[in-house]
Amino acid sequence: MSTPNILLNVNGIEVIYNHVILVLKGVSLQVPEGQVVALLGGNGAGKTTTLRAVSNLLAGERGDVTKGSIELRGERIEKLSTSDMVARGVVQVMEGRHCFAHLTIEENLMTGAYTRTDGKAAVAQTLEKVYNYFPRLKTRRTSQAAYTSGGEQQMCAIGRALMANPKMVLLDEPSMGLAPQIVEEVFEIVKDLNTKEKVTFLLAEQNTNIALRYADYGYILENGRIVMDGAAKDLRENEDVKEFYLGMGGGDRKSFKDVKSYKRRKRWLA
Amino acid sequence: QAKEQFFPVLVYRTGAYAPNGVPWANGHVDYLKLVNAKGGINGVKVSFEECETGYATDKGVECYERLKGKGATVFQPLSTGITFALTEKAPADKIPLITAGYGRSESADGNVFKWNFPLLGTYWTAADILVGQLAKREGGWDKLKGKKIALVYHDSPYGKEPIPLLQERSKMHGFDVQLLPVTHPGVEQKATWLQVRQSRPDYILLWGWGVMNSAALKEAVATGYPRDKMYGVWWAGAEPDVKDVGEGAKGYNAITMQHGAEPNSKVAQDILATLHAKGQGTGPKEEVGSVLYMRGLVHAMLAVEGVKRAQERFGKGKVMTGEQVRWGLENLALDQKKLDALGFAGVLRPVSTSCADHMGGSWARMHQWDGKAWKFTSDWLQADEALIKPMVKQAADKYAAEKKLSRRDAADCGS
Amino acid sequence: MSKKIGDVILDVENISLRFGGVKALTDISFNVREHEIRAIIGPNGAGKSSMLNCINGVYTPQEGKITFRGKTFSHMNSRQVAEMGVARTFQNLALFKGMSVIDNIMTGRNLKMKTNLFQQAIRWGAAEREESAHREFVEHIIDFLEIQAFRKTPVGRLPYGLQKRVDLGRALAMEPQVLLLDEPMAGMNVEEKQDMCRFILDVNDEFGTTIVLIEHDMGVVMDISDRVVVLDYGKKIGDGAPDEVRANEDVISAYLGTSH
Amino acid sequence: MGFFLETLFGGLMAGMLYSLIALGFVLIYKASGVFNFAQGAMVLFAALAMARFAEWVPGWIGVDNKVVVNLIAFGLAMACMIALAWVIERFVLGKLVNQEGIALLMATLGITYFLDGFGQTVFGSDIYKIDVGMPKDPIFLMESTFQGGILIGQEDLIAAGIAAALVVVLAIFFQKTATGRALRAVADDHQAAQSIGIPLNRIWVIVWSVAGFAALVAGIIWGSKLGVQFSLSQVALKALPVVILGGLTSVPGAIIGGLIIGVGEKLSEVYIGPMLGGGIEIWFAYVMALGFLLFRPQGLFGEKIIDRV
Amino acid sequence: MFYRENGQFKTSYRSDQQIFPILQDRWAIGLLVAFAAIGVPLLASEYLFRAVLIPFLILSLAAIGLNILVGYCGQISLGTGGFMAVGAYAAYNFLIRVDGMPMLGAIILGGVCTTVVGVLFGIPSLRIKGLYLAVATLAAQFFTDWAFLRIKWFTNDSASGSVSVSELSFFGLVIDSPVSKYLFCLAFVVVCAWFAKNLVRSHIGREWMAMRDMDVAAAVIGIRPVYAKLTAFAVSSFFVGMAGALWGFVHLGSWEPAAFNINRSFDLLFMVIIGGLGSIMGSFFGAAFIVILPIILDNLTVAVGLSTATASHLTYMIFGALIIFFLIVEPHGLARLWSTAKEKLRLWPFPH
Ligand SMILES: Nc1ncnc2c1ncn2[C@@H]1O[C@H](COP(=O)(O)OP(=O)(O)OP(=O)(O)O)[C@@H](O)[C@H]1O
Ligand SMILES: Nc1ncnc2c1ncn2[C@@H]1O[C@H](COP(=O)(O)OP(=O)(O)OP(=O)(O)O)[C@@H](O)[C@H]1O
Ligand SMILES: [Mg+2]
Ligand SMILES: [Mg+2]
Repeated sequence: MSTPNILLNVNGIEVIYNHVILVLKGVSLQVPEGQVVALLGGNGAGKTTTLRAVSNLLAGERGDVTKGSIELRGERIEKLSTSDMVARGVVQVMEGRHCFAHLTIEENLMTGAYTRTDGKAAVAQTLEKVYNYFPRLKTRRTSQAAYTSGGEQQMCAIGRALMANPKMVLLDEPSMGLAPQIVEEVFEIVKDLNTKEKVTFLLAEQNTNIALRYADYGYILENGRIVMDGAAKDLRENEDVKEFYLGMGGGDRKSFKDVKSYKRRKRWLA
Repeated sequence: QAKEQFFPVLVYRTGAYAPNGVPWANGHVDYLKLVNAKGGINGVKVSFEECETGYATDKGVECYERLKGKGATVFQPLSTGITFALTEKAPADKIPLITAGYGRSESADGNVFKWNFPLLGTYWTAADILVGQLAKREGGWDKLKGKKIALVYHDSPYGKEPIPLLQERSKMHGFDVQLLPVTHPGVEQKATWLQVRQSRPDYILLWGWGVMNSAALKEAVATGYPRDKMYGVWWAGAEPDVKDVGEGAKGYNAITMQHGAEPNSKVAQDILATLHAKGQGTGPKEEVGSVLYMRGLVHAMLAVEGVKRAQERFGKGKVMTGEQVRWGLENLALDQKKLDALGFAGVLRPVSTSCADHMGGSWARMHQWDGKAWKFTSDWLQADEALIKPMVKQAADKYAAEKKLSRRDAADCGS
Repeated sequence: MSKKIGDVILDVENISLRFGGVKALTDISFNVREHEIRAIIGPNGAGKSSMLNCINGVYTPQEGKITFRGKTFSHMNSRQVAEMGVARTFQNLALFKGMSVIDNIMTGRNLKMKTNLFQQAIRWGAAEREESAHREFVEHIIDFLEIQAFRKTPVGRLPYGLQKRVDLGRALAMEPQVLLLDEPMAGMNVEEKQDMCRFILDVNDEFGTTIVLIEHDMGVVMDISDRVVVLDYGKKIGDGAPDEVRANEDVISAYLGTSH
Repeated sequence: MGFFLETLFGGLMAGMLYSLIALGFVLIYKASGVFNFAQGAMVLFAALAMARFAEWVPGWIGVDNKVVVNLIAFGLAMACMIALAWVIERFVLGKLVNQEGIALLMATLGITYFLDGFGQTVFGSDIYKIDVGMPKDPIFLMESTFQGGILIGQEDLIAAGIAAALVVVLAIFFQKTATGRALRAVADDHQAAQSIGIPLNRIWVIVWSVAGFAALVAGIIWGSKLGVQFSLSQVALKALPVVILGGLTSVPGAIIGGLIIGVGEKLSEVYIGPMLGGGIEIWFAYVMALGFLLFRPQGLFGEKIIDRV
Repeated sequence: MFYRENGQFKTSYRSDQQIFPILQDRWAIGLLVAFAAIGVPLLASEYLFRAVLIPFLILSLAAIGLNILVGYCGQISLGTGGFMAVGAYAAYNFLIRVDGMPMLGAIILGGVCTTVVGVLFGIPSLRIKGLYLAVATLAAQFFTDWAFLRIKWFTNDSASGSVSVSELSFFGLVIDSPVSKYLFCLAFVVVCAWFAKNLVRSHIGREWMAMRDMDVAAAVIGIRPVYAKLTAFAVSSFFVGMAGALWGFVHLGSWEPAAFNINRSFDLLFMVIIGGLGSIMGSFFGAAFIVILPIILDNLTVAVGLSTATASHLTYMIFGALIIFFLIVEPHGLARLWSTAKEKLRLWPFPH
C-alpha cells in the first residue's frame, strides 16, 4: 500500500496565550488523508490548543501561534480564518458543546450547513442522515438547545459539524458526557464516515481505550510536547500506554476501587 | 511677561450647542483681533486662547484653571452651569466674571457679588420686558388679567431663572403662568405641545437653548400654534433657532440683548474690511453681523472696555491684573459717544456700572423673524427697576446669608 | 476497610418534573443511605441531572416530595438545602470563571464565615483570623486534589479536567453530608479517573460523606458504587446493587448496550 | 375625550419614531450580541451625510432636481454607512471576537466618540436641512365630533408607515432565512459560529450595513423633523426604554415597545406631569420599562434569558 | 532592581493574604502613597491640583464604587451619575440644615443616603439582568436629574435649582487651598480604597464575584442572591455617593444636576472598563486615563496650532480610537495589562 497523502501537517508549532502563557512547545504531527488520527494526553496537555491552532480558533482565546507552520494539503493556513478552513472542508467540533443556546436543535443543525452551496435538497438529505445517526436529536428537534441535556447537546454539536459535509473533522472529546452505547455509536459513525465518505479525522480524546480502537495512528501529548507516537495498534500494546492511559498496568484492568495512588498523596485530613 | 493682555475664550464649537456656540466664538475672537489690528488697548496688545468646554461644567472648570495659569484676568463662562461653579472660585483667584445676558440674576447686586458682572441684562430683566411687551400688545397691564402665559423652558437652572419674576408679575397683574419644562436636549416635545393645545395659552414664552428652540417652533407649526404669539428670550432668538424652520417660524418674536442682527453696523463693516478682506476673519464672511456673532463681539468689547477703563486708573499702556480689571468693569462708563466711536452706533445703548449695579443697563429691543431674517419691531425698552431691584437684593441677601458673607461696605466699594 | 452503611438519609418519593411538554422525570422514587455511594445512570436525556436539580432546589418538581434527614419538603430554595449540608458539582462546569482556584474553593466556605461587612472592610482581628482559618482548610483541599500549582490561576484558564477538580473542591469545602456529583469524570483519561475515584472514595471513607454520583463510565460505576438507580426517559427502570443492575434486561437494552 | 384621543395618537406616532431607532439596536444585538450604543451617533452621522450631500450634489453634477438630488444623496449616504460598517468590522469588532458583552458595549461607546468627532469634522457642526418633501402641515380628524378636532401630523403618519414596513421586512428576514438564522447563531456564541464556518467578518459588515440603513432612514425622518444637528444623536436615549421593553432580540418588539412607551410617556406627561411639576416623561419611560421588566425580565418579546446549570 | 518573588516564601496564610503579597509591590505602593502625600504637594502647580489631581482622586473613588458593582458583582449600572448627585445633594442638605454638622460628617451621611437610594434602585436587579438592567438603571439617572431640579426642598429653595457650599473645614482646619483640598481627597480616597480592597478579598467580595460569574451555582453553594446583590449596590452606592459629595463640595463648590448628568455615568463606566473590571487598582488607572487623556489631547492639538473646533473634534476621535485600541489590546483593562507586564518582568530575561 502506498503511503497516503499527508492532508494536514503540523510542524513544530508553539502557542502562547495572552502573550505570556506558553502552552505548546513545538508540536509536530501529520494527518494522512482518509485516516483517523487520535491525539491523546492528560488534562491540560494541550490537545484542545492544538486543534484550535489548526482550525484557527485561537484568536478568540487571545492565543497565538508564534512558531512553526501548519499546512493543509501543502498550503500554509496559519493566516486563514476559521471560515476559510470550513470552506476547505475542515470543521472543528468544539470541546464543551457550544450549541447555540437560543436556537432549536434543528436550527442548530441547519446553521451547520451555512457554508453549503449544493442546494436545499442535499442539505435536507444530510439532515436526515444526522437524524439517523442520532435519533434522540430528532425527538428533541424543536427544543431550544439550552434546554436539552448535556449528552443531547454533545450530539447536536457533532451533528452540526457533520452538516457541513466536511472533508476533515477535528473532534474534541466527542465521548465526553455521552452514555456508553452512544459513545460506541459516535465512534461507529466516525468509522462509517471514514470508510464510506473518506472523511479524515483528528480527534482529541481522553477515552484512550476506545480512541485507539478506532484510530489508525496516535500521538500522545504531554505538557505541550509530543511524547510518543505510533500506529494505534502498536500504542495499544505499549506497556507505558497500557499502564498510564488504559489503566491496565500489569495486564488486567484494575478495579477503580482498588487503585492505590502510586503518587504519594498527603492525606488531607491528617 | 510680554506686554500683552491675555483674554481666555471659553467656547463650545462641538456638541449639542455648537450651532449656537460657533458664531458667538467667531464674533468674540474677531473683535479681539480687531482690537489688535487697531493697535491694542492703549498700545497693549491683546492675546487670547480658546478653550473648548463643550458646555460641560467640569470641562469648563478645567479650562478656567488652565487659562487662569496663563494669566487670564477676566472670564466669560458662557454657560450657566460653569458660571455657578466659577462664581465660587473667582473671588479666591481675584478674577472677575462677565456673564452678559446669562448667569444668576441676583448677581447684578455688586454689593454681594463682587466678582460677577451680568452686564447688559439678566433673565429677570428679559422676562420683565417680555411680559411688558405682552401687556402693551394687549393694550395695558390691566388687560393681562385672566390671560394665560405658558413658559416653555429648558429644564435646567438656565430655564428656571425667569420663573420667580414671572410669578411676581402674575401676582401683580392676575395672569396665569403655565410652566412647561422640556428635558434636555429637547428633541421630543410632543407632550409639551399637546399640553399647549389643551390649555391654549394666549402667549408662549420660549426659554430654550440649542435644538430645543427649533424643535419647539416646528411643533408649533405642527400643532398650529400661532408663531407671532411666541416670544423667545435672547438665547432663543438667533439664526440657528429659526434657520431650518424657515417660513414656518415667520412671525416669531424674540427679545434682543440690545443688539440684533447688525450686518450693517460700523463695527461689523470694520471687521469685514480689516480682517475678512485680508483673509484673517475667523468664520465665514456671511456670518459677520448675525445675532450670535454680534453677541460674541459685544461680549468681547465689554471685556476690552473693562480693561481700558482700568488702565485709565492704573496706568495707560500697562497690562492689568484681575483685580484692576474688576475695578474697570465696576466703573464702566460707556456713553453713547464712546460706543459710537467704537462702531456700535445703533447697536448698543450706554452702559454704566457701579458698585451696587453690576448690570449697567437693561436695554433691549424686540425683533421678529420674517422668514429670512430678523427684523426689529420695537424701539428701545427697559425693565422695571422698581420691581427687579428688590428681588435682586432679596435673592442676593439669601445667597450672602448662606455663604456667611456680608455686604461690601463703602470702603470696599471705592477700592 | 468496611463501610458502615447507615439508615436512609435522603428519600425521594414519586417525583415528577415536566418542562412544558417534556416529561423530564415521571414518578421517580429511590432512597440514599448514609455513607453509601449511590450511582444514578441512564442514557442521555434520561433526567439524571434534573433529578439532582430537584434535590438541591434548582428545579421544583410538580409532584412528589423529598425527605432529608427526616425533614420532608416538596420545595426548598438552594440555600436552605446547602445549609442542610448538601453540596454538588455540575455537569457543565459552573465555576466562577473570573476567580482564582483558591477563591472558587473559598466560596464553598461561605456558609461558615460569620464576620460582618464592617469587620471585613477593616479586616482586623476577627475577619483576618476567620479568613486565615478557612484558608487553611481550603489549602488542605487543594493539596488533596493536587492543584497546588494552579491555586492563583483564574479557573477559566484551566484545562477542562482540572476545572472539574476545582468544582469538586468547592463542593468539598462545604464539608457536606451529602455530595451530589454530576459526571465528575467526564473528559478525563483513565489515570485521571483513577485519581478522581480515589478522591471520592477517600471522602466517602474518611468523612463518611454520602455520595450521589452520576456517571457514564460503567467501569467506575460498577466498581465504586454501592447501589445504582437506572433512569430512562424519566422513568426508573432499575435499582439495586451493581451486579443486579448489570444483569437487568431493561437496563441492558436501554443503556448498556451489548458491548458491555 | 378628544384631547385624550389626540394624546393617544400623539403617543403612538412618537412611539413609532422611537421604534425606528430602536430597530437599529435590535438588529445589531440580535445578530452579533453587541449592544450598540453608537446607534445614536450612527443616526446623526447618516443624517449629516444625507443633508450635506444633498447640499453638495447640485454643485458637483449640476443637476437641481430635488428628487434626483435626494436620491443621489441617499445613495452616497448609504455608501458612507456601508463603508462605516466595513471599518467597524475591520478595526473594532473583528478584533474583539469572543469577548464579553460589556467590552463590546464599551467599544461601541468608543465608536460613538469617534463618529461624533469624525462626523463633525467632515460634515460640519452647524444645523443642516434635510428636505425630502415631508408634509409639515397637520391634519384634523373628527372635527365635527370634538371641538378643535384631533390633530395628527402627516409627517408622523408617513414615518410610522415606513417604520412598520421596515419592521415587517426585517422580522421575516430573521425568522425565515438562512442568513437570519446564522445571524442569531452568531449572537449566541461567536466562537461556535466561527467553528462551523460562518464568516463573522462578512456577517458583521452586512448587519452593520443594515443597521446603517435603519439609521439612515431614522436620520432622514428625524432630521427632516428636527433639522440635522448634534442633538439628533440624543434621540437614541429615548429609544433605549423601547428596546428593553420590547426585548433586545425582538424586531416586532421594537414596534410594540415603541407604541407602549410613546403612549405611556405622553399620557403621563400630560395627565400626571402637571401634578409633579412636569418634565417627567423621560424618566417615566424608563420606570415604565422597568415595571414591565419586573414581570418579563427579557422584555415583552425578547428571547428568554437562559441560565441553566 | 529585579522584580522577582524568588526567595520570598510565605510561611503563613496570613502573609499570603496580604494586599500585596510580593515585597517589591508593597514597597512600590508605600512609596507611591508617600510620594502622593509628600512629594506631589511640593511639586504640583495649582492647575495640576485643581484641574487634574483633585478630579482624578474623586473620580477614582467613584470608579472604585462602580467597579464593586460592575466589576465585582457583575451588575452593569448606567446610573452612577445620578447616585453621585444623590450623594452631593444629600450631603449639602445635611450641611446646611443640621447646625454644626462637620463637613466630613455631611459627606459620609451623603454616602449613607446614597446607599439607601442605591439599594432601592438595586431591588430590580434581583429579577432583571444584564443589559436590561443596565438600561433600566438609566431610570435612576433621569429620575435624579429631574428630582433635583424639580423638588425645591433639595436645593434649599434656590430659584434656579443650583446650590453651593462654602467654608469647608476638617476638624478645624480650613480647606480652601488647592493643596489642602488635594490632601483631604487623597486621605479620603486612600482610606476608602483600602476598605474596598479589604471587602473584595473577603468573603463578601467572593460572594459578589460568584454572583457575577454564575448566579445559579452561587445559590447552590448557599449564597443568597438578594443579600449579595443588595450589599454590592449598597457598598457601591456608598462610595459613589461620597465621591459625589466630594465632587460637589471640593471640586466644584457649586453645582446643578447637570454636573452629574448621563455623561458622567458613561465616563465612570469607561474608567472602570478601561481600568479593569474587578480591580481596585484598575479604577485608579481608568480614572487617570479618562481624566488626563482628554486634557493632554486638548493641549496637544491646540499646541499643534489647530483651531479649537478641529482640535476638539480630533480629541473626540483620538479618544474614541484609544478606547477601542485598549479594549483590543486588553479587554480586561489597564490593570490586566499592568499585571501582564509584571509577569513578563518576573520572567525576564528568559521569556516563558
Ligand atoms: N484561553 C486560555 N488562556 C490561557 N491559558 C489557556 C487558555 N486555554 C488553555 N490554556 C492553558 O493551556 C494549557 C493546555 O490547555 P488545553 O485546553 O489545550 O488542554 P487539553 O489537553 O485540551 O486538556 P483537557 O483534556 O482538560 O481539555 C492548559 O494549561 C491551560 O491552562
Ligand atoms: N430547564 C429545562 N427546560 C426544558 N427542558 C429541560 C430542562 N432541563 C432539562 N430538560 C429536559 O429534560 C430532559 C432530562 O434532562 P437531564 O439534563 O436531566 O438529562 P441527563 O439525564 O442529565 O442527561 P445527560 O446524561 O445527557 O446529561 C432532557 O430531555 C432535557 O432536554
Ligand atoms: Mg481540551
Ligand atoms: Mg446530565
